[in-house]
Amino acid sequence: MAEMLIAGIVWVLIVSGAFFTVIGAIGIVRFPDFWSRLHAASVSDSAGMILLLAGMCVFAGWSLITVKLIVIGVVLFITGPTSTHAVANAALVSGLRPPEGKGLTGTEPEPLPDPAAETTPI
Amino acid sequence: MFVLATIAVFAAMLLVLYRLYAGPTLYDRVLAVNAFGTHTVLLIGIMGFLSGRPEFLDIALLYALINFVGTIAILKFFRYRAIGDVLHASAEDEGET
Amino acid sequence: MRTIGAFVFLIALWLLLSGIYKPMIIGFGAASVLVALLVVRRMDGVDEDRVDQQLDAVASIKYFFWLMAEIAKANWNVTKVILAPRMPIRQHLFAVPHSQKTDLAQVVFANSITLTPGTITVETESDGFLVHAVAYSTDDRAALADMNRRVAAIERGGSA
Amino acid sequence: MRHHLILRVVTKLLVGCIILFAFYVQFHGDFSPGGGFQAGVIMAVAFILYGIVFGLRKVQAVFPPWVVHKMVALGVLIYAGTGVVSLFLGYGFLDYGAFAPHHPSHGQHYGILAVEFGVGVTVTGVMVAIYYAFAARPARLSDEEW
Repeated sequence: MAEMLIAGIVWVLIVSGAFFTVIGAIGIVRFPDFWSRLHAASVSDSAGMILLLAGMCVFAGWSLITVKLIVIGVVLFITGPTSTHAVANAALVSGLRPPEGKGLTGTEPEPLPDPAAETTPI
Repeated sequence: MFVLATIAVFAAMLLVLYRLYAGPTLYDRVLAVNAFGTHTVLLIGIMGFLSGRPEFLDIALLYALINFVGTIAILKFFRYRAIGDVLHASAEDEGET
Repeated sequence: MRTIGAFVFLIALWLLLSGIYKPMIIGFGAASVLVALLVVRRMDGVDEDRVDQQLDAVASIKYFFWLMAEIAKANWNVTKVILAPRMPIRQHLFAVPHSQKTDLAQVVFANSITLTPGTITVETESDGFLVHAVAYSTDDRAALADMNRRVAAIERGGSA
Repeated sequence: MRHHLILRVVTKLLVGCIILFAFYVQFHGDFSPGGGFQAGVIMAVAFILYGIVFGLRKVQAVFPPWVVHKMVALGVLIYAGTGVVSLFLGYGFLDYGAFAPHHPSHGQHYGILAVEFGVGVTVTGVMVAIYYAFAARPARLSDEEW
């Protein structure tokens, strides 16, 4: 009975994690501009990663493998948002600005000392 | 179940690769590389379970670290065209405090 | 005190990672932890930029679970945006004030904003963060102010 | 320096853990995938991350170039020294049986540990030296260029 329950939990966690991972990737392809793509990447970074690792943890049971999975989770939990922030920050500094939604004006940051580079496709 | 997850992560990686190929700006590409790295970490973990050799997790952890450092290095290089000290950059940083 | 805390943390990390409890390996572990601490101390001396751990443990754990719930909700919202045929995007870049005192708590707040899909910290300044939202509504400001209060509460000596 | 607040704090938190992870890979080379080469690369990654975020001058104050250059040679010395010691004990070059005559497998173990340690030291030194060499290249940044 308990085994069935654990198997069910693992199944739900892994499948939903896989679902969110794919959703994030679809968002990365589908969204129209860079700034919205950042948010799509953040979906698979947070939900997909947490759910998949949690599923693997429950599957492995109490062992050192679980500990390693948790360590990987913590590392991704810290570095994931940090690198997202770094990409966004670099894009902002290089002069890329998000298109504002209808009726909104962005709080334009004061012009940075850097010569705002053209975002030429590389 | 793990097979399903493997297929899903593979599909996600292919989609991200499309963005890496098409992404109009440099930052789209860096974003795609970073997402690809996260997916690789997950894939290594899942494959470890699938093949019954969970000691691959060490490699997954290593890959997560390298992915982070690589992203930061690429960003810094394309910002300053150098990975060391840049004179006007450090002056700017210390001026802000 | 801080060094002792770091030592205990690192040696626990070693024991958990290693899984081999022979005296020789544990000895190597202790030596490695000492070397790692030495290097980190040198780094602290060079950049004079210490990260002081001033977070309340119990409050942090409570905050973590609250954050998980927030991430789940935000994920669902962004998933709806991604899957909607017309993609109701309403992007906005706005400033969010923060009231944490220490650097570490500010980073926790900034990374929490980034972790919840839908909002990303773009720039950190001394008086506030610049946050980008993909589907902006006026609720976002209230939600972030709430998060700001909760992060300020996990600082040691904060109100909670 | 408010601009890179998140990067600086996260780097500070991670560097110690990365160094410990490098040692873990170093000393568990014969139980799980890993060994001297990988450990050296991870160790170098810790310093490279620090150098990227805080600047070359600060990482060179932590880990001076002369130490790096000595480490490159020291690793090779440890490696070759292991072989020469076994030679002096009356065995072949790098014949690990020399270190525990009654337990050849234990001798193997000790010998491999020593050799791997030498490899790790050299790889750390070489990787960090390569990073220093690249990072010390002056940035010729002209406004027209990008």
